[in-house]
Amino acid sequence: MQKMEHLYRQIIMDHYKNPRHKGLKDDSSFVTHRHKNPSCGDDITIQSRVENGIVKEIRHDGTGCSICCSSASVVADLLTNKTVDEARSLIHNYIKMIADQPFEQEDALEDALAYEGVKQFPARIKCATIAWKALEATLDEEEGETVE
Amino acid sequence: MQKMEHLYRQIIMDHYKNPRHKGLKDDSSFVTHRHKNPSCGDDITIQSRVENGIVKEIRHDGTGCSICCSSASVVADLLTNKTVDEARSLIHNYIKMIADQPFEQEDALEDALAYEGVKQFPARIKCATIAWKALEATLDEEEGETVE
Amino acid sequence: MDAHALKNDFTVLRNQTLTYLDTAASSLKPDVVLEAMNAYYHNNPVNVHRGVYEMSHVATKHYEQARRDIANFINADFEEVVFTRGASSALNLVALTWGEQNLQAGDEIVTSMLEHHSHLLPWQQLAKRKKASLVYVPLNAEGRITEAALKKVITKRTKILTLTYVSNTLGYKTPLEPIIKIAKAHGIKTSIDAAQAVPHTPVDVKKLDCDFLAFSGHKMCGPSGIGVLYAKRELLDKLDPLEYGGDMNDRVGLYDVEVKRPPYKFETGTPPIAEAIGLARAVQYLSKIGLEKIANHEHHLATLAIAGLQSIEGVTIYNPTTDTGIVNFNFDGVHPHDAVTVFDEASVALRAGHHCAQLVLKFLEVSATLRASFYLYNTEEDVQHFIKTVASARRFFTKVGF
Amino acid sequence: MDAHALKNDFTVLRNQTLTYLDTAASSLKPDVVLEAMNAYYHNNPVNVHRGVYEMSHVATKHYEQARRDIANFINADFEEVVFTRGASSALNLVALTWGEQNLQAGDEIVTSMLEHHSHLLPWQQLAKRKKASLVYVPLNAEGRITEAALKKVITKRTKILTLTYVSNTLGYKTPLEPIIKIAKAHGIKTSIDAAQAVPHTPVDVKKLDCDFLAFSGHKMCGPSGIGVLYAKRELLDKLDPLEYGGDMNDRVGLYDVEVKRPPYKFETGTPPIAEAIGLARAVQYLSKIGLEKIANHEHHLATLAIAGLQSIEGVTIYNPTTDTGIVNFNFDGVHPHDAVTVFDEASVALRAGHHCAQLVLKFLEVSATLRASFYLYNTEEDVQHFIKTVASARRFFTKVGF
Ligand SMILES: Cc1ncc(COP(=O)(O)O)c(C=O)c1O
Ligand SMILES: Cc1ncc(COP(=O)(O)O)c(C=O)c1O
Repeated sequence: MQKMEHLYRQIIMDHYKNPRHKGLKDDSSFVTHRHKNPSCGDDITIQSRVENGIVKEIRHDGTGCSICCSSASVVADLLTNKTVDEARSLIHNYIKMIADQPFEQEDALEDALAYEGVKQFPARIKCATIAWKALEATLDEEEGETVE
Repeated sequence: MQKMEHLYRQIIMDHYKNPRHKGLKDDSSFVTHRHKNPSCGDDITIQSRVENGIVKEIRHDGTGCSICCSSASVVADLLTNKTVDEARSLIHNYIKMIADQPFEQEDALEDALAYEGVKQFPARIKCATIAWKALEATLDEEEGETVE
Repeated sequence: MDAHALKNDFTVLRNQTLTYLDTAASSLKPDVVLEAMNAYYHNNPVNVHRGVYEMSHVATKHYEQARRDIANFINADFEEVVFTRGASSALNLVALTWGEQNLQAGDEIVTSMLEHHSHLLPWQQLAKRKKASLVYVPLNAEGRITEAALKKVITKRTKILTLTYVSNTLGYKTPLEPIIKIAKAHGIKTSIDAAQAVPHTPVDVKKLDCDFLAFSGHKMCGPSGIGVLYAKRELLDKLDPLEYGGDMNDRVGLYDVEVKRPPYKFETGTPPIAEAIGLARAVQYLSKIGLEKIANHEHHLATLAIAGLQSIEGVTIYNPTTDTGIVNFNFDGVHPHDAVTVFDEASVALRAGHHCAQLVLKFLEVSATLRASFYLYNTEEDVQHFIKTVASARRFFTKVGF
Repeated sequence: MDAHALKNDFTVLRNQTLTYLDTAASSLKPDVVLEAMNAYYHNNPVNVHRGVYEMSHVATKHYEQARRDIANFINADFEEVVFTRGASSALNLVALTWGEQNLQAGDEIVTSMLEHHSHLLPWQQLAKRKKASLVYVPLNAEGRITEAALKKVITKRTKILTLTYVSNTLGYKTPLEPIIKIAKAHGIKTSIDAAQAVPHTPVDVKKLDCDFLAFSGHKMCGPSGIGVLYAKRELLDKLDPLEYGGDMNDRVGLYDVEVKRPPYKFETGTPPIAEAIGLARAVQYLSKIGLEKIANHEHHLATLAIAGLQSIEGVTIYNPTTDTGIVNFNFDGVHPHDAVTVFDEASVALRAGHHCAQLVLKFLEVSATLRASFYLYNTEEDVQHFIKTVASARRFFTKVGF
């Protein structure tokens, strides 16, 4: 069960049980993206509000496993008040970490480092990245990039 | 080429080149059945006219290989003026011969015996039996049996 | 039947430590099935119906013999077995042919919340297109389809019952024989999803007297890429095909076509040759063991598993009275995906999610569940290992704070 | 490329004396393709998309990697590759989705007499249902589709061109690039039957700029039971699916459904998992040899064969200018089925009949022909043996009195 304990770290369980920034806003200054993991039913909606290149607020809601739901809380916590560029950079590094590739900014990932254990569970990578990718999609849309 | 020569016997080639009883009749006292071999395009129509339990006349027409076309001529020749019961019995024995099973009435099969070589060519069995089966279908219909 | 010995028939079970409890999603395949397919590929890997040369003749003979064997397996006639891509495709074919050609606005289609999406959605969408009504037979408290409930929803406008034989989520067996009798008495057609029945229990389409019935190869020790639609001959005769093309016609004109007789009329193009041969070998494998025995064995294991689960606190079982080898449960307060990873670590393959039957979960009022499904290659030791894993998972979840 | 060496990749060619000249019906399959499928069945023979356990994750990865490889092979995007039962099913899917959803009475569908039944009949039947017109582009004297002829049949009401890339009967390559340019300029969609192109020549869907394109696994060293529909992403986005069911939806309600994005939206049910993996391995095999080389090799052999046939009296060749490895001919006065048996005795597998393209034979004014088709595993010795057999067959037929 050691590998399992590495997966279900206290930080993760804490964000799962007591999610921060939870609940969506009915406010048009937010950009909203909903992402689903079709193979299992994880279903996460992320909202971000960017002002002058700074991510001022992030909200989330949805259903899914502990890894998926907690990571929405973690990413919201971490990226609030970061510049869009910093946010993107952290997202990329986080995704690399989960995919077991070399990554940077270890310290800057803070609580998100707790998810390093996911790399040992390839079947759970989607759970750990769905909220992050949904957030990235909101940033893409903010910046007017083409969005699927 | 010995096996081949056994297949293309002179009798067969003769019936192929000079078919007897060829050409359909537009006469409602005939029962007509058309059979096709979907894998190759053999397409044979057989007509029979039965009176008082006797096969009085058989006609045929169609397109196909030499084995298929000649056997329509042979079966028409052989079964004309036989009783329906004799005809059925000959058909069954012929089909058994082609399928390389024990069969009876060797002598009674007359020219049709020339098709014994077909049993060495399983892929051609359908060619050699399609006319016979179409004829059988007309007899079935004469006798009011359920017909597909 | 000796499940321990049967395990040896499967390479994956010989080579790996694996407690495979996800047969309801897809069964493992015995070596003999793979050998039968390899024999086709190695000895006469050519097309069927098309060639008059010997090798093609042999391939055609094997392919059509496969159809004969599969027809016999469910007591159908040769002409009544149409090969499809899978059960989903077969079930869609019924809606897209019989449904399209026979239903009208105002007609009623009776279905149930137990249906797999592949049996529900084709009729749901057809109902929309035709402005017909989709009527759900109410499930009883346990979640079962009953004869009594069915009688209540049938009206003069009911044209077809579209029901599952065995629920892939709750493992209940629908009492089809009396239900189909009622349908017949009212001139109502019946489409049966037997994807979870044919692999696990003797199915006799003549005795059932259903009009349509579908199943998949890969859930019954057969290969992927093939399924079967059974339909009564007189229906196949009358229906127009959905797909047109090579091998399903007798004659092609510039503006018209003559189609072949069933089953060929519904099978355009090169068929799943190796797959049909593999499925026929699977059918032979299952028949030799005996479907009654398989059914009893699975149900015995499921009963043991349920008793084991009941002895552990903090676990909810959704189908304690399962009729088959399917057991559905959850750890209280734990999302099934979190649970499944713990099982994975113990080499227990379980299914977590909605099992392509979201309406069942709506009925149960949960968003996802865990499913263990037992088959001929599972043993009592598998059940013990499963229960032990449940117990230690429960302790782990409590410890980390779920 | 060394065809002699390649022969060794095929068990059936190692074990038997066989001059296999029926690739246009179905190709032989190299051992590596069977091994790839067996590896799936032996190592992780489980369902995809459904399981969150490791084994299912691996199966899903292999399956989706297969799609990626096949997409790359034709320069398509991942989302643009829909797996089907075969080319016939893929071609029907275009008519049954795009055609059903877009055509109206009075619209014109342009097709040709060179089409395989699987590309002709879906549109012929659709035209009937929709009261649209089916318009045949006139073939030139050789039997080819030309740009000039095409320009003449296009009108304001033309909505789609449904053309074969390579004729399976005459081996002609349609000049698609200019033709599709014309179609685009007129806002006309294009459906391309590439069942005889993708296995034999480099195909780049982006460069072609076609809207739909279909092919089969079993004709390109892959398994039976799988085909591919390529379609432009924006079309797939807009089209409603034909089949509904498991795995193609995001959310299911009692009376409505949200479908997934392409390609999944068009793939309900358990997919042909082993078959996709096998086809990807075939694609890798073909790519390694090189499609240009395969095309040149085949055409070289066909050219030799035609020269050989021309030297024998009493033989008619229908496509002396073939662009590919397909040669079509007859013995004068001899039905092709009689001929094919002589070849069979010499272990030469040839196709006799109408090749699922009866309109081509109508054009040629014959009822059936013989077809030899060459592929990567055929050698000049095969051609020599073929020609020798033709010569002795001719003597035999004359002798027995044909
Ligand atoms: C040109 C062409 N199109 C379509 C098909 C149909 O392919 P399949 O039989 O694999 O569905 C074939 C093969 O027979 C073909 O040659
Ligand atoms: C009850 C039921 N019906 C239909 C299906 C669909 O079968 P397939 O995915 O093989 O098309 C399944 C399998 O998932 C099933 O369990």
